[in-house]
Amino acid sequence: MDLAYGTQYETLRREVRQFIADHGHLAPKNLLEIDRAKTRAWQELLIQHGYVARAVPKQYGGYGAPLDPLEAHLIADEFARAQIAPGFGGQGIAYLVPALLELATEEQKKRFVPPTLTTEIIWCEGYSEPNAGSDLASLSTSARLEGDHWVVNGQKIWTSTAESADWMFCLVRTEPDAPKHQGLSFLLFSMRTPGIRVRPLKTMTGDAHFNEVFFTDVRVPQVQIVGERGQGWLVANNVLLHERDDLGDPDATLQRLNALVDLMKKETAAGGRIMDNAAYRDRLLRLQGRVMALRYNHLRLLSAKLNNKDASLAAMIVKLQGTELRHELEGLAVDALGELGILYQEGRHLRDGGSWQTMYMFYLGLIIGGGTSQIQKNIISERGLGMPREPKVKA
Amino acid sequence: MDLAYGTQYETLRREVRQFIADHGHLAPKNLLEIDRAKTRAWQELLIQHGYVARAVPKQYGGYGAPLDPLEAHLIADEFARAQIAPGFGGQGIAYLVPALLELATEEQKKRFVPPTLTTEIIWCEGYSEPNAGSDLASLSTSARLEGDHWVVNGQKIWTSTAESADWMFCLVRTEPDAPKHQGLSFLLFSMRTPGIRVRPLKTMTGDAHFNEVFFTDVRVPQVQIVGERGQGWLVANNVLLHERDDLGDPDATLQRLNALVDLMKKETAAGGRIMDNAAYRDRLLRLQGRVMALRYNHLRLLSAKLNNKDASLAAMIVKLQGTELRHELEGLAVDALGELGILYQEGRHLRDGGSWQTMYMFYLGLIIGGGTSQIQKNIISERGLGMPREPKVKA
Amino acid sequence: MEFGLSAEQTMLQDSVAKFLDRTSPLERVRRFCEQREQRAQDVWSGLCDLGIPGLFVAEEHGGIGCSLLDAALVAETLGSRVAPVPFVATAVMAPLAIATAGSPAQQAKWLPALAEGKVVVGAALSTAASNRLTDPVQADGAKLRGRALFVLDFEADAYLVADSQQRLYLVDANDSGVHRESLATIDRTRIVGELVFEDAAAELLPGSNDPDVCARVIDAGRIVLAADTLGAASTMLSRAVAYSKERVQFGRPIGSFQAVKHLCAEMAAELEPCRAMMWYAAHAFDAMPDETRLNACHAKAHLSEVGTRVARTSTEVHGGIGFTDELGLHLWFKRIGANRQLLGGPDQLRDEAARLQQWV
Amino acid sequence: MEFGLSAEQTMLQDSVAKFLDRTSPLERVRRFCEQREQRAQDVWSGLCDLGIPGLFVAEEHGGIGCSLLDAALVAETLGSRVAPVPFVATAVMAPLAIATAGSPAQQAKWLPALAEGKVVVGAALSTAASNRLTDPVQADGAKLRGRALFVLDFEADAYLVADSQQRLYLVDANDSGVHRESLATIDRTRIVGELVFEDAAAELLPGSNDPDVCARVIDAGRIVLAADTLGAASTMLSRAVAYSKERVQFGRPIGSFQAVKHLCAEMAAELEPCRAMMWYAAHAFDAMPDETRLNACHAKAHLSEVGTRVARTSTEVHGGIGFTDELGLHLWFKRIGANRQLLGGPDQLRDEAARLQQWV
Repeated sequence: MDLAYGTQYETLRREVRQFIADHGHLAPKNLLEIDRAKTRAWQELLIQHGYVARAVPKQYGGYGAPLDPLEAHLIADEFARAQIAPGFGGQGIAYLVPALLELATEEQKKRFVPPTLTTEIIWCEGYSEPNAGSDLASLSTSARLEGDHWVVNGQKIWTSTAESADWMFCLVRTEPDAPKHQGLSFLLFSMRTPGIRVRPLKTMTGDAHFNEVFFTDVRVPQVQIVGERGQGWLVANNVLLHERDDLGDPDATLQRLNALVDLMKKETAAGGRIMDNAAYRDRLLRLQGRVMALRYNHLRLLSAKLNNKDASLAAMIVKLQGTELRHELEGLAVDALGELGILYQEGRHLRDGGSWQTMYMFYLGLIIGGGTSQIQKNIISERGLGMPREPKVKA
Repeated sequence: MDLAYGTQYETLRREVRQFIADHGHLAPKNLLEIDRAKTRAWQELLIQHGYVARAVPKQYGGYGAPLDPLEAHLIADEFARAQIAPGFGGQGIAYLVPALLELATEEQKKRFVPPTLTTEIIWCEGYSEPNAGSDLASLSTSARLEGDHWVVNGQKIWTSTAESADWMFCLVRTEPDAPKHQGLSFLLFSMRTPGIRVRPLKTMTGDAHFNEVFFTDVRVPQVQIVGERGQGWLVANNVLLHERDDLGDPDATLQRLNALVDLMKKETAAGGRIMDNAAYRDRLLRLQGRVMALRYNHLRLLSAKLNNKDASLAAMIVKLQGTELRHELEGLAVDALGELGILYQEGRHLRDGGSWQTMYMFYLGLIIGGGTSQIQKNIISERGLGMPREPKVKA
Repeated sequence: MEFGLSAEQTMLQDSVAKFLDRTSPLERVRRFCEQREQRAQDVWSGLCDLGIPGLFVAEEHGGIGCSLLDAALVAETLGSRVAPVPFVATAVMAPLAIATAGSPAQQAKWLPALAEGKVVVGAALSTAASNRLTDPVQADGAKLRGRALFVLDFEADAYLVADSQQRLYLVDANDSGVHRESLATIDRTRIVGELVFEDAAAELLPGSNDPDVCARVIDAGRIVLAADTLGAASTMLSRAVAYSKERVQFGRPIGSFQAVKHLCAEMAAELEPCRAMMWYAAHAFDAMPDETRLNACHAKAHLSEVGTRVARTSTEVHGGIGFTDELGLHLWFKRIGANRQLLGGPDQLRDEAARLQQWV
Repeated sequence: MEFGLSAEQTMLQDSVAKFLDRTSPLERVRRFCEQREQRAQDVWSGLCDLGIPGLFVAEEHGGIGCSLLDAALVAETLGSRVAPVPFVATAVMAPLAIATAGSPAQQAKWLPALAEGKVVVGAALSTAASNRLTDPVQADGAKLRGRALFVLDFEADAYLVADSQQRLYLVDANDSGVHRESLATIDRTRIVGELVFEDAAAELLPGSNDPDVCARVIDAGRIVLAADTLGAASTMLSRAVAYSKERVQFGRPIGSFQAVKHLCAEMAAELEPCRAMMWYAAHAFDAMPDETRLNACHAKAHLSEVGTRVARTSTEVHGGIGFTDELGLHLWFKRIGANRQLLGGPDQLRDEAARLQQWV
């Protein structure tokens, strides 16, 4: 046990702090803002200093340092502390680039990795379909080869940022006759390609966090396939691997817990502070215990990554536990607010901008999205505990 | 809506009260006591007055009144109120007799029903086996016909009162080659028959609530089969039907809730009454709400029976909800007692004879026994909500 | 002895259900929500033709003279269709208050108009019903000052108002001393709002000097909101079951997976006893006054907890699409969420139940 | 930076596990429980040979000088095997108290004997650790009066006793002023008891005039009991998984039914983070004193809640046989149940955590 980072890292930390002091003012205030030029300039500055794409080889536009998760963690930590935009992440940089570096051709790496790192290309992910959610491998969006182009037809759903992204990495069926996992291929194409229509998908929170994307005879140059025909499932899983590897940010939950503590000290019922009601307080403390356990679990995972130890079970439970915990945490705040908890979006009496209700619903969405809790429990029991898979059913 | 019973019933109520006043002193204090003669005398007196076997035809030793669940409810209610033994129930009278009246031959009814009602014959049930629990129909205890006797070999488990019972009604496999549900037969035999060995099964509470029963070449006269060969599953289900029909006693749960209220007023922590701790109190009130809901649900079921209305879904959930509620209720008491809650069976500091811990564990047993919660949920979803059965798996 | 619904009661629910399915299908409710209509006039006048506003008004005053149970059964049906109409205040709380505490003149003036649905009266009782809100309504003779929040059936011609003494008043919505502002909540199917009184002219309901009157009005409101939740939650359960039978993944309807089956079984196991609980609470109000308050608190608290779990679980069974606006499922989710907090959240109600039993 | 176990720590757990599997299998534990043995001498002396009693004693006093984390890891292993031996008091709380608050003479007298396991010291801190018990221990000079309940490692040669000022004393078990009575609890694998002091001769640990000493001793005890629960619960989970793979119903191992799989997944999902939580709490005790108390409260409270659910769910997965004595599963169930309440139940600990943070 040694929770100290060690001098090498403390040096890096000082460098990062100095960098933020010197250049922090250049950071875009809001990563969703349209100012792509500013975002890109900031991104390139960060790559120069190795605070983005730190472990991506130089020849592909990265910083070229050896992979060190603790360095990455520490850098993110410092930017968060200073509340400075840590540079653009997104599915392209976070999940696609590592997969491309492993599986793409030299030409593809040279063509796609550098502009992705600089945010010249922003990506969206085309996996799920209306009839292929939990059962992703049954997807039916088709691509047939016509001359030297793939012709794509079908529909994707749950595509976040589809409206703003430049390119999509997309899982399509190219071998209709092969078994479902062997019939897929992994294509890259520009969202400007003719035949693509994007329809925003409004959620219960009232915002459109997702989109549907429709393809009608979308022509994709044959060379824009990653891996061989029929290897799409392998490529997609490699991407998902890095997606799952992204353990999320337990500090966000801690910040919410602290905000809830403040709320319960500020708000009153029957003349007393909510915090002085032992029933609410006990619910708060139960949540605090779970928040602490998940934070330490996260620390364990980071350390395991660092020291190449296996902590796969500890990793598998993060999504299931983390989303459920947030949903309950936001729900306690709504109860603590009583009638005020149902106020929404606007109005004089609204507390914290209505964020408690919004997040209460949003996290129900996250409990479902990215592998429902039921799928998570299948994975935990089968891969984590080695329990038998569902037996094949008679056709 | 009319929660009044009506004059006819109030008359009956007065009669019962008068009877209890006149004869209550004759009631055995403890139904488990060995004094069979006293139990039998009391039973016969109750039958005479129609307080036991009220709806069983006279020619089979019953009272011969028309079936009226409300009368039965009211009679039970009055005996409970007076804390007078309501007469001997048990699996024979409660579940077997109705099945015999429906499915047995005239000879069998004449032979078995009267002595069962008088407690001359006390029955135990031989259904479950070590490898046939949730999947009862896969049971393997065999009976092969040799001359005019069935020869029974095998083992049963979870047989309550096996050590004290006179006879067993037993589900055995007589047609090994038939499909599993069609290969069973329903036999009746004396527990004194040579070749029967009873082994008590100790549970986590420390008591032996159950037994294992072993059969070695147990010879049962051929005529002691109910229904035809291979019809055992039908007979057994008829018995189970009456068993499920037995909705249990919600008053017992209410009495426990009231005892818990007293406990929380009496016991103290940090100088104050447990009841004054809002965290415990809120848990108590949540339980009270659920107790009330289940009581009203029970009232609805009684009324539905009375007025031949369908309330099958409301009936299917009783076992699942009732056992879970009791387990949690007893568990709250253990927490309310803190360290004192782990005291067990004896000692000066023991509260309420340690009944909270005992019942906490015992109700975990009931959550499992008589169809686990998982089986209950299958039944509710399939029969109650019409959801598809598990598809057959490939052999 | 019968603890169940009569044929008439079942018919009443059916007729309202049929009417709503015809006149207020999902698209109609959506339009009401999205266009921020103040009154779904077509739905409302249809309900008036059915006599719903007068259900709980005595026949002598032009109503039908039904029981609170009947009203609760209608509320259950309205909840099951997330009907975008006023009900709890104008059809239950106001008539009850005026009938029990109003002068003959007040009864003659208000009850027939309420029964016809010509007049809608909102309920501004937060000063008495909520333990959280500040700036209570204070009476100074026939003038009111203060604030009422979460006024039910807010788009109204007049309001039933409680002051800090639990006395009840009727206030004209157009009085110059009344400042109205509707409140944006998660539930767009019903409109709640805020009233600020600055020397608003108010007519006292004389009988309401007995604080029990105000308490009974709140009991009735809580039972009716519990019934609304029962209806909404029952719909969410049945929609989850139906969806799980259609939706195919891994080559089978997801409703054949044990995980999904058990989620639905758990919803049913929790929700089904709530039906009897709602019946009992409403019947207690009608026939067993001593039992009313405790049952009203517990019925609303317990149904809020169960309803919340059902709303979440049903959404989960629907998967991603349940989280979107596509099926409109969230309208039920949010109605349950609003009912949970209005007229007192479950924690407050359990606390009241404890005090009623002198446990504290 | 490393937040995980060292090779030495894994080896320590393995060696204790191997020893217990050999010397203290289920039948041995059963014999201890059923015959009400006072000391499982064979198991205890084996642990002494491994140096376990001296694990947490400094080398200068003949111990191994390990950290609390090491001790907690051993407790986890003892819990995983429901080992019928004293540990939390004699191997952790007493050495800690004497090392931090004892005079040089007291340290020289007690620590080597404790380290060897020649002397066993129980912990009688209920006056300081429990918020429920009456008749607190009062000191009058070098004499103690009053009652200590739920004394840990009760079969002992001496006791560490806290008085109402949180001062700590050592009392000889055979002192004429000490009346001992063991208490029958659900957990027969460890012996707790009651001490009544009537002018019992006691030697004060001088450093314990600082009440923080007593508090640290209780922190350590709570962390170690949490670790014991972690071990017991982990065993119940792995046994449920193993049983579900063997047990065949409906022609398949029950572990292939989604309902059973999800019960096991839920156990794992709740239990796995508890491992890191226990590590952190123990490491905080060793290296981050400011964080110790809050983490000790939460680690024991949270592990008690999770452990209770795992104990119930594992029993459920085992079906009827899990409820019987046949597999001995209930020994783990009861050990978890006892740990839950000893040195403060989860509700009390959460309340302490709230006060530590000045939330009340």
